[in-house]
Amino acid sequence: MSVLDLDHVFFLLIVNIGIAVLWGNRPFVGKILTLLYILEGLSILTSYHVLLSGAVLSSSLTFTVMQQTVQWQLGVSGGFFALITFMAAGLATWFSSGVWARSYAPIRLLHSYMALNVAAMLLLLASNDFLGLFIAWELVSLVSFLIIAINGGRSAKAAYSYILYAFLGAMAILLALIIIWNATNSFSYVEVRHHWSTMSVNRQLIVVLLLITGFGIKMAILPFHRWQAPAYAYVPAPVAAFLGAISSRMGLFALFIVLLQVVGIDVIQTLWLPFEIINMQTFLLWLAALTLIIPTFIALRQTDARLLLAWHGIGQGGFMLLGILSANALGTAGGIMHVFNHASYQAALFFAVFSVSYRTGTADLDRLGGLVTRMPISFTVMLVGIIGLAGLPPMNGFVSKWLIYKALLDEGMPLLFLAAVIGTLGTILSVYKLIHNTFLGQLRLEHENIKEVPWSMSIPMMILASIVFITGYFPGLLLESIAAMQSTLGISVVDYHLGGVNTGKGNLNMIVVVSTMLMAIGMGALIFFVLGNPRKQVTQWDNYAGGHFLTSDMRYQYSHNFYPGLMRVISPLYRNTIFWLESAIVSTVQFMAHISYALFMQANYLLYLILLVVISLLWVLAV
Amino acid sequence: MSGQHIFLELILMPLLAFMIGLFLVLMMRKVRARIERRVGPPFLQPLWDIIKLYVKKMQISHGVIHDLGIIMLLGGYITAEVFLPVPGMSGFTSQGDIITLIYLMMVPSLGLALGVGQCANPNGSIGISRALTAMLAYDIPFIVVIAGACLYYGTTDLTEIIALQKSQQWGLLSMPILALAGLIAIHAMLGKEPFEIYVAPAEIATGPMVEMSGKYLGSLFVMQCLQIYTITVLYTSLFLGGGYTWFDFIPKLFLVALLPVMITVIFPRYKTDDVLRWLWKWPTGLALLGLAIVVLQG
Amino acid sequence: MQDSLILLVVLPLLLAFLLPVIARYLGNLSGLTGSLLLLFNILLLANAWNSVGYSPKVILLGGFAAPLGIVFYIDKLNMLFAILTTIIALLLWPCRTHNTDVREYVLWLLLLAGCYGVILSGDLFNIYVFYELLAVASYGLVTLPATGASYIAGFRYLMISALGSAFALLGIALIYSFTGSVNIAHLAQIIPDHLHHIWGYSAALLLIIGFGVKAELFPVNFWVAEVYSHADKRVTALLAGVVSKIAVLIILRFIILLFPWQDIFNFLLLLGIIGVIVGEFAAFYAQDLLRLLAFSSIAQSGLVIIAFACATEAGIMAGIALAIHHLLLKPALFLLASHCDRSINDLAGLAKSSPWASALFVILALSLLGVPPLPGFWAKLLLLQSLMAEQYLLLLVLVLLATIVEAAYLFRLFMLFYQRQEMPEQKRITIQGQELYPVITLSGILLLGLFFLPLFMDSLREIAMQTSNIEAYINTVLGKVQHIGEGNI
Amino acid sequence: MMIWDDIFLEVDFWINIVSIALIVIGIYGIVFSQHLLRMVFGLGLLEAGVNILLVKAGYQKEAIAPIVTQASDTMMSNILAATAQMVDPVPQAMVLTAIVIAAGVQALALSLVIRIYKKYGTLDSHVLFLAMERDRHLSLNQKD
Amino acid sequence: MQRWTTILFLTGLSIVLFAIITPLVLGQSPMLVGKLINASAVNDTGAANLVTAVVLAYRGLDTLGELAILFTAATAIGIILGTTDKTQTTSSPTAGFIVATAAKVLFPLLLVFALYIILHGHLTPGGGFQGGAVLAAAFFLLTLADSGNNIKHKVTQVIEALAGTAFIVLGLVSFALQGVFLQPWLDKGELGSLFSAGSLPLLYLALGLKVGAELANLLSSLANVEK
Repeated sequence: MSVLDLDHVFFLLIVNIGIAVLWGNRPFVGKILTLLYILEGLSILTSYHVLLSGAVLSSSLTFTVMQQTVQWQLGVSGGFFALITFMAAGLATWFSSGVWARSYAPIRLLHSYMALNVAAMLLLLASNDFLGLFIAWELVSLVSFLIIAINGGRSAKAAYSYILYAFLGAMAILLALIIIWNATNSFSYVEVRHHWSTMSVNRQLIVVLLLITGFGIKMAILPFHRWQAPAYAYVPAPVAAFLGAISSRMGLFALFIVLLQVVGIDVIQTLWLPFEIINMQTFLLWLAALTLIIPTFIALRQTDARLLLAWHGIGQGGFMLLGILSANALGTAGGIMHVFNHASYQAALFFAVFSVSYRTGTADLDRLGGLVTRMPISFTVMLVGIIGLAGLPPMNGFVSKWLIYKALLDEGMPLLFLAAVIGTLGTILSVYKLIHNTFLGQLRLEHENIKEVPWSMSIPMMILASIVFITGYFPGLLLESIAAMQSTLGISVVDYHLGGVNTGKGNLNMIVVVSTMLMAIGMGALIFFVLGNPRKQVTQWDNYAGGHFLTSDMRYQYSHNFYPGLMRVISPLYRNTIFWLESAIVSTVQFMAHISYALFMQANYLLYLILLVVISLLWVLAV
Repeated sequence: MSGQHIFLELILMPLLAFMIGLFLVLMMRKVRARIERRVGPPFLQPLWDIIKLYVKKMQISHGVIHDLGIIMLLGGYITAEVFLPVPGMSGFTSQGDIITLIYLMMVPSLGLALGVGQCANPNGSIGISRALTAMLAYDIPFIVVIAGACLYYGTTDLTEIIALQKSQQWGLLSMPILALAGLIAIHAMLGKEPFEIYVAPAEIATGPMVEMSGKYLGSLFVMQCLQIYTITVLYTSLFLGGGYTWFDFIPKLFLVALLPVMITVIFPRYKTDDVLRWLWKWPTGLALLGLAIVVLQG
Repeated sequence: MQDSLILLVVLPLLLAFLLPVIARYLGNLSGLTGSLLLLFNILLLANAWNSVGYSPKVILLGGFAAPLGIVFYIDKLNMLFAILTTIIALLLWPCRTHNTDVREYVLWLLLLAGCYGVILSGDLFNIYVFYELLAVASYGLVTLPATGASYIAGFRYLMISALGSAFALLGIALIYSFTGSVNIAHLAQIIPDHLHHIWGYSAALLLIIGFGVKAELFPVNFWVAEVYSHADKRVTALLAGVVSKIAVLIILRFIILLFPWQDIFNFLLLLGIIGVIVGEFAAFYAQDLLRLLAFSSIAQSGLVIIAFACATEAGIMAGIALAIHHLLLKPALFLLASHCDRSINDLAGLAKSSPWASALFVILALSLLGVPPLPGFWAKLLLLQSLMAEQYLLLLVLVLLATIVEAAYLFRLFMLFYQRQEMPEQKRITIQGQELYPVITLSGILLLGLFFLPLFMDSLREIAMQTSNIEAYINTVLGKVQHIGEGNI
Repeated sequence: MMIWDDIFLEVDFWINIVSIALIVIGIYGIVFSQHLLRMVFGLGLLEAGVNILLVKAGYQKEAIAPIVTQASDTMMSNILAATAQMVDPVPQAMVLTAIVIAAGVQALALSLVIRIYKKYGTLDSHVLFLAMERDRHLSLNQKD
Repeated sequence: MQRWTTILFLTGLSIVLFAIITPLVLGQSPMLVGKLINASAVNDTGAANLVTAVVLAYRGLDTLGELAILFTAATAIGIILGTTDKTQTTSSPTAGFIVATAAKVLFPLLLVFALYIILHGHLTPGGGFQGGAVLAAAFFLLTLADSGNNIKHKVTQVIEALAGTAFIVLGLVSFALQGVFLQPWLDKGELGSLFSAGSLPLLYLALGLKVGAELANLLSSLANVEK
């Protein structure tokens, strides 16, 4: 097929929206939409080789205003993120197209909002200058407000707090835009990068800080992370998967483009925060490290599976930022790759959790257990997902984590390396708690006759799990486009091969590692099954219980307060200062609102007029 | 390296690891007995224990995942063996570095956790939560030690580290504090006395082993041998210059395994909270101090 | 020929004088005559617009040369505002129901004549007279609903506005006693350099506060909340949309031509920013929709004042853009809001009972907020750029913070509209179709403007250049006669 | 003509005093009074004070009223000489308009006061303000 | 305490105003435009009373605006007080015998005096506004005398409308003839005679009638407000 330019994709998206809005609640429409998303993904894939060679998919969507030509075209980085978006959207719609659709009333709203979201995100990914970026950014935040508020009630409140944070971010970006416009009076990236040094140093600092706050809010970087967990947890299954996978990565994409392409990592290294304590890059890296650690250990305490995963989404976001800002070929490659990896296993995990709650009706970890015998496919998907999320070898999560660790060590930042590992260990603990409380342990009485989720829901899960494994086995597939991305951005390129990376000082070849693992597990299985006598299957009540006889009515399961020792040691650290900060701001706003309203509701308001006249005249006399 | 040469090493390395592991376990039990003024087990006792467990008639399994967990357990360490630098055999050391090794060592603990989880015995789950908390506890100082070492050597590839130590001086001499902290961390990783809450025989009723019997328990013993071997080889290659020939490699391993045993004998068991607090206080402090020295040396 | 533009002012007056008498014979045609007149005005303005071309024109009233007689100054900015006023008045023209008193049409016509007079006049005292005509007509219109509350609101409005006019008159007296002339162009030659002392400043302050009452300047806009929530919806729409923008236009003329001093700009900036902040926060607290919109219009006109107060060409362009956007948008919002005149939490589930009206309300509110693709964003972008050019960083930040508060209360409204649970049947509000026509046309104009954005921006820049060009103003009005009779100032 | 000058200054001083007194009393009447009627009277005084100042702006020393009286000789020259002595007519025209505006506004205010009194029976501005708010509240809630 | 703040405030205000007003010494204000008008008023408009020249010729639009304001005030009051039907008006007590007879005697005199002021507006001080006020006073005297025969609102409204339109039509005619609105047309006649100063007296006549009718209407509606 000839090289498709962006207009075809935009056209398909509009068709998407049209179908979703008009016939959203028809039974077959889910499948058509999935096909459309996959078609869009394929159309980008076919012309992907063009992108890899650094060319650009141009579109006819341009307009000039105030001597600024705003043009939309898709570069390789946009293409990479677009692929992830289409993958996530396609599989999410596939998940919701089958039997699940009947269990969810406002399915038409869901499909149309999903289509709108994908369209807005593609617009953002294809934006080519600050003005286009800002327009698309506002659209994305508005449309994700819609999709978050879809369930009403609790998720409506979460959506309201989200949109306030989003507007705070948008205003920060707008201020940065205006300051840039004042210095370079142009919005195009090339021009801004060219004129960047004309700005005074502390103005540069302000602009970078504003941009980070603006984009960081969408990525839920530490001080602004409170909105994301409830927003991504209390939404229906496909939306949670879609949002968890890609929505908050839009902030990362924007930050990635702005910080690396426009501002340039060297500028960030030379920018010093006031009083010369710490330079901007280290400040950001530590912010990212904290964003990795704190949400992960908050996730540890969650009892609702969806919230646990949502908090992990925030944590992994910090990890990606850590990678991208490490100013090292491996680090940036790891950061971007982690976006893909996280998208794949986060979506898989959300699907698994929601398929459990679809069958059992609840996602509360204290009321589940022992479902492995009833829902084997969901278990395998969740197993693959948690190995990916924890970043253990066979899965793709390990590769991006390895890259980022190697970068941190090579750049000589051992403490950051330690912080990252603490984050990962926390992930392993909380992830085991997730799989143990849902699938392992005693099966409850009421879940006796639970069946596996229908095929329409389990196939997308399995596809995702296989993607996680395959990209883990052959990371070269991703590294190829990442290297192309690094070259377009003008940052140092990682030298990769199909199996992984070989730097001078310690390299990684996943093909070897994974094949040896498979071989070793084969040997282990050989030893285990061949030697020794045949095994005898035993029911869950035939357990050692210190002499008691286990009966089905007694709940013999340990899942609540899973890590008591750890919790006793670190519970003093949970002081949720950010929560108090947030409610303090809200109460001051309400107080000021009350005052200014009372100011107007005055019986004798002429007094103010006269006071003003006298004061201003006195001021005039004083001048 | 021709294909069958690789294949030979793939088979030989784990076997060697298992044998050396057996002798290390034997040595530990012998030394412990001697200190407690008793004779100690005969020469091949650990091997016989494993064989006894494997040939048991009643092999009770609690489900597919229970078996899969054990297989993952063995597989994890067998893969780790292949990546360890052993004199004479290079194996796949060039394809994966120390970070890969650390993660490969986490795979078995996850496998064990899954297996135990499937046994649906809350005591097992409590044991696993203690094991994972302990893992969190000892991994942090260990990571700091590794960070310090890698920073000092400038590379994360084990064969290069060994070559560097051959040309310069042993890691032990150049980074004494880090080596000490590493030793304590290894002590905890081996699950020896003060930190053996999750594998202690007395805690068997509440530990992960509660539902393990027969060849499941046997595989755990195999895992223990492989674990000791892996950890000691890792430590030697980092701080004791690795093995140039088998004759200086084996004594180093026994030396590294000997020190923790000396300490374990005289200590009671910590509770999980104290394991956490102690390991996060002293070894981590030492390791950070060593790291600071390495960083300052530039 | 553009001299005919004087008919803009005269014909409505003529019709107003005749209407009470001829209404009996016309019967229900009287409503129609008003709209016919407006259509004629549009034609008048249209052919005047292209004949004005680039150089502004002057109409001599009574045929006397500039400083002696009264002069009408026709330039692109005045024409633009005149056309917009006519369009809005045409859309908001009160439809004739059984009990509308014909005198209501008279008051509307007089208000319209006042608006045209104020826009076009180039003479200080003449502006005051037409401003007063505007004011008295608006007093009459405010008390139309004949409810007790509207009388009190009308009275308080009358009081504050009369006080303002008295100050304006005092200002004019001061200026006249110093300069001896009331023609703006003539004053523009004298005041900037001769009156740059405290008496010049106090005259400027008095005039700005006097005319600030209608422009919803901060301390003098207390009447806004009461009047807009008690008056008739079409009158509120007209007052909020058109009249406040015309008053701001006068203040713009003053600070560009008569008092181009930085202290005055700072004074206006201060009042403007306080107005914006207090307006936004009060709107956040407001309990019912009309009062909320009233406070948001205070904030919006605060923004316009800020834009004009940084008196660069970019500032004027931003101010005009904001004024036009608000002028088209606020009447539509008021018309929509007037049907759901309930306390806010009674509006829950409005989207279910009248989906089109709430969808329109959402789109217009988003444009008010300045969400990118909608025209509001471009106006706000211009404002921010002009503020940045003047290095008023604090102002910039405060404006953005005010936008966040605005987003807070608007989205709280949207959440209420699109709430899931059903409202009890009898509390349901439905907005009939024919009420929506003016709203639909207004939002149509707004969204259509989006497509011609580049064209619109260039013509705006051209208008701003023409407005900020003072020499052109003086030369066209006074002809080539320089400094008539210096006088001993 | 010394006497004329200091008498003249005397008159100027007294005019200032009267006009400022009127303005201040007017403002006091409007702002500080609670009685609606007193506010309207205050407005009247204020307007009067401002009008005085406006007229004062037009007066010239030793000038005569701007009416050409020697209608008999129509010789242009001495008419010009006569007008040169005249006072500035423009402020007088402006004051004429200002007075009528003030009259119109006050009449409107008075009619509003009558209507308010008919409806609420009181003219206390605080009570009326609360009554307005109460009506607003009532109209908001009971409208079905 | 409240007393002290008001006094303090008032003294502050008066000091401020005083500081602003003092430099405007009586008589020294520059007559920039005034001199020109004085010089050219007579031969421009032919009116003896220069103020009338300014009111009607030079600043004719102000007067038109002024007229409109009065008309708006009257209509607004009409709406507010709503005295369309006189049935429920309160019958204020009939004034005493002296006032009734005096009213009958004075009414014609007042009428003549008012018409004199209006017609001689361009010659002697006075004019449309002042004459109109006297006219209104004359009619109001009648209502004061006995509230019974009230001014017939129909008639006054018609006069009002016609006078207003006359004023504008005069302006429009000059617009039609010379292309400029409200320009004094008709020959100026010789200075000082009754029929001089072109269209000014006609304008003043229309103005006077309108103001008279309006004020009369206004006063009567204020006087007998419905119950």
